[in-house]
Amino acid sequence: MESRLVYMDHGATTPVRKEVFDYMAPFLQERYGNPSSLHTPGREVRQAVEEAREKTADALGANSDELYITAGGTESNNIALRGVAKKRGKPGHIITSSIEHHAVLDVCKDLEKEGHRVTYLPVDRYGRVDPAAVQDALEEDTFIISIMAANNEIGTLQPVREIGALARGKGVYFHTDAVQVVGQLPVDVNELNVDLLSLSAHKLNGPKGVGALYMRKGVKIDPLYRGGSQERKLRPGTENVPGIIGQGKAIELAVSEIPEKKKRLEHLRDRLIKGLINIGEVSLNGHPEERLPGNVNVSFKYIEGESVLLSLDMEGIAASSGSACSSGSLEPSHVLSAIGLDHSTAHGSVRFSLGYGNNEEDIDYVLEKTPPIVERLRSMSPTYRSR
Amino acid sequence: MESRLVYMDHGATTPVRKEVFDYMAPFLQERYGNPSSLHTPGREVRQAVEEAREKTADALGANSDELYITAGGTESNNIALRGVAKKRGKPGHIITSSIEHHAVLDVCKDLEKEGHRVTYLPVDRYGRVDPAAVQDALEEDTFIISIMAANNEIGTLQPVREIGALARGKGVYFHTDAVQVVGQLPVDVNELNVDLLSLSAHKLNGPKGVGALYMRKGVKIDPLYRGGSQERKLRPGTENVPGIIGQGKAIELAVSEIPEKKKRLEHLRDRLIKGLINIGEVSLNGHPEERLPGNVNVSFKYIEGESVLLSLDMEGIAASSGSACSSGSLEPSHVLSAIGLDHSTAHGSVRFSLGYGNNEEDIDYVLEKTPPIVERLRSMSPTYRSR
Amino acid sequence: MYSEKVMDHFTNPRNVGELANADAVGETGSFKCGDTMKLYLKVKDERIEDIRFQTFGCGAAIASSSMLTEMVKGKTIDEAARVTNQDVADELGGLPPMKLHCSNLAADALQDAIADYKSKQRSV
Amino acid sequence: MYSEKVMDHFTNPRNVGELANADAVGETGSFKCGDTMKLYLKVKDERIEDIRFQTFGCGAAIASSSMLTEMVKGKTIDEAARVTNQDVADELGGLPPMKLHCSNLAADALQDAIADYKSKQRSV
Ligand SMILES: Cc1ncc(COP(=O)(O)O)c(C=O)c1O
Ligand SMILES: Cc1ncc(COP(=O)(O)O)c(C=O)c1O
Repeated sequence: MESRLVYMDHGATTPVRKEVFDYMAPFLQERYGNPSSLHTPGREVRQAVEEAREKTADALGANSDELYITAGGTESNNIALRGVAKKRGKPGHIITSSIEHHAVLDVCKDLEKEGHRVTYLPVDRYGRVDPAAVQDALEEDTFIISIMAANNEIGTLQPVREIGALARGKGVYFHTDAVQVVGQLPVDVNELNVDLLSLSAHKLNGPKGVGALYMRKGVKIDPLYRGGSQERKLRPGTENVPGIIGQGKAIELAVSEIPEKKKRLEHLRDRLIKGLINIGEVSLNGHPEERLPGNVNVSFKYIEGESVLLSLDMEGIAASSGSACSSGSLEPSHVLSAIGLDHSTAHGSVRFSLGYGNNEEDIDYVLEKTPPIVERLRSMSPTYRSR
Repeated sequence: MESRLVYMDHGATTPVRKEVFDYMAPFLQERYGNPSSLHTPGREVRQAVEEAREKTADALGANSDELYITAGGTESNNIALRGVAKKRGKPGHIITSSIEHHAVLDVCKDLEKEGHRVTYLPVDRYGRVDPAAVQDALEEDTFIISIMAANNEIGTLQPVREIGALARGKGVYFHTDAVQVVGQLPVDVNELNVDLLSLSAHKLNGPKGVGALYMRKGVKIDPLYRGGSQERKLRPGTENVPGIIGQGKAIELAVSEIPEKKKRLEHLRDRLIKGLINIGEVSLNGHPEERLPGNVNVSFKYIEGESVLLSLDMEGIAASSGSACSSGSLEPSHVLSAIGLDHSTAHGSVRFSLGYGNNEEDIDYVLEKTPPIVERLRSMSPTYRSR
Repeated sequence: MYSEKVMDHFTNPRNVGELANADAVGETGSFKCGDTMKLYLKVKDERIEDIRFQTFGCGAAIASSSMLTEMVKGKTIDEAARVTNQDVADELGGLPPMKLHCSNLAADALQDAIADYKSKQRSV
Repeated sequence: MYSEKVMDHFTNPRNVGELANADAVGETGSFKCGDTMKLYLKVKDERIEDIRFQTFGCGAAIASSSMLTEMVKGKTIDEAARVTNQDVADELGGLPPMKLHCSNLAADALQDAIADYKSKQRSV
């Protein structure tokens, strides 16, 4: 049997592009110096690290001294929120949304335990936060607003610019988890009035285990870790040099290709959505237009996501699901609940996230293989009555 | 001019071995799945990650469910100390030494600010902590003892086993920063009575940006970061898969070669020490026998370390120094101060740390190039009078 | 994640569907993850002559349902009543820990069906 | 880290050594990092005819010393007195920030030497 792989889980992680691998490989081989070392092998690596930092900053319209390397999106989010709260030193108020990634949401829950108050803003049925609700939620001691740029499950884009302007007007820090957006859509921290921004390399065809935190000059923050003086002491520890180099290259490539890629992915995405809806009793989750170029999230009525995934996997199609059964936790996705899906519709959700390398044939293939899978599972379902 | 590189800064970082690079490279290429994903590309990567965890645990005589992946030694130390303190929830007493790495020392200083009390034990002139002093320092509410297995600057080994036994007897957690020791000397967490242990891959010919924290089953700890459920929630975030794979391979190789390597490096080390001392007015820092197989640390009287390093670098020799001038801070090394060196002797310290790839010719070369450098710098020094 | 046996029962489930003239029907669901199962029994001389299931759920849920039907088909009601969810999991060659508590409910559905059967017997 | 000019002065320092019959000697040191410098002047008609230095310190310290001696050799005492540490750093094509405050002290040593010279003049 020919083994075909149609990878449609780019929201979970992405392949490292060949150009990126080739670019970082020397730093896993002959260019092994420690960038903090004084000698030539160290100094040469330092220079490469700083070039990569510059590339990463450039991609956001930021200065390179506003860019801190981290070990990924989770760490960036943790440093941003906890670091600002730690520096503040006294309890205050935080505004976020109910559909953030756990790396924001669960940090906020932790901060509540430490005495802070958190408003988790609701979203509409498309998953959008209303900027007016942000405005209304502001309190005397609100010190940070954290709203993601796009949701990882349903792909909905948030009105970041409006929220940024509002935060700026009030002198409140604005953090955005842009892990799903950087490299997919243009991001400029100045246009968006963002003070802190998280990104992660492995979501944009860079390596896993490296990310960055943009922090506008003047933002007051305390480091969470102590140790050496790397990353101007905000994130001490010997630098993940190959990761940093790979991230710089990946982001440079990704950002340069946005216009072409956006058009291409949106086309594939809309074809896939249309084809899946055609199966019948399939509904789109998230916003029909204001969504990530590569994100398709649908609910198949009467059946459960994990069993769809397993069946797709047997055909060589890699996707993911917000179903409880597939998440490692037992609860259905908080995002799908927040947009008002009932338990069983949430249960039947499947995300196909498109990216680098996907093409028309992949869409054809998925649209050929999915209907019989859905049909088979529905035929086993106690809730389904075929007409 | 022929450009020769004699790398003797393995204490700062090490080259990734070819076997390790080859082993991890596929995970930067075709094996890019997210180990948390349900599909085949994800599941296959999960399996490889768990195998690497097992290798890493095996190297310490630990179970793989006691092994948590981190982004390096700094993170391991921070999680160990802060995590245990956080879980405890109320102020208490910590025992550590005055020659720990900053990733322990500065965390302790931070914890003092949060209300904990810390005893920084002194060391003798060789840099050894006296187990009896640990015993004497114990207080009613001592909850953790953190003593490094070997010092990174002067290479002195600590009586970890004795301290471990003592901690075990008192029911106090014992953490050891073994970043410099794992892969160099045998480490068995059970024999040593260690409850928590930090290691870092890039010190043992693995990749930068990945490390591990061993934590004995039953140790009560709170995570510092929140997010996904990776690393059983102790360290959430998409796994640095290539790093983890590389770390597993590197540690497996390093540990299997310890007997041969120890003998080889000790021989080279002792030759180098003897040759350097022969220059005259050169003194060894650290313990003459109880030291890391690859560590040579000497003070050149009348001259300053950074200028020695620069001169060595021009000859293609990469080393490091505890001199203030080379450290990025302005103070001389706290380690050299703690062993009682006066300011100017500390200032003249140079560390040659041997490792993978170093051979007799390297020692010959260093012993040929160093004396004229020392002579030249001394001839410029206001404190030197040649006899 | 899943054993080969689980994947086999997921891919080729045995005894799937409804029984038009069932003597008893059992149903159960997991509050935790939302899986639901339905079992249909045909009983003759206190023996399970035929059995069918319908399941809304993940791979483990479907495989457990299928496995259970194989295990109890031909058994007496009393014998079948002794089959536990753990037995089903064991017979499948084990299940991932988290699935043990949410998707492995087929034996509960069977208990429910047996209760239905007994209550119908009494009311006859 | 260091500019080419710094490395040149570090590798081939000018005017290194002592002056046996110096008219003035200056010395300075950094409390912060421990660098020390010594300067020897030979003065004729209020002009620095010859100058030598000795330095215990890092690359920047040695290069700064060497650079300073080149800058002030042949200058009058009054002209030389106006040279600052910043001038030395500029002439070297810049120094790493942290080195500006610890290893770039040659002009201070010169001030000390000039004071020594003047006090000797007075006492003559
Ligand atoms: C929106 C969002 N935030 C944060 C993260 C966490 O990033 P990482 O896995 O690199 O820690 C992810 C991906 O997992 C994400 O999609
Ligand atoms: C003893 C010791 N502890 C901790 C560390 C920190 O490790 P890492 O640089 O991997 O964060 C190092 C090395 O820098 C070390 O030598």
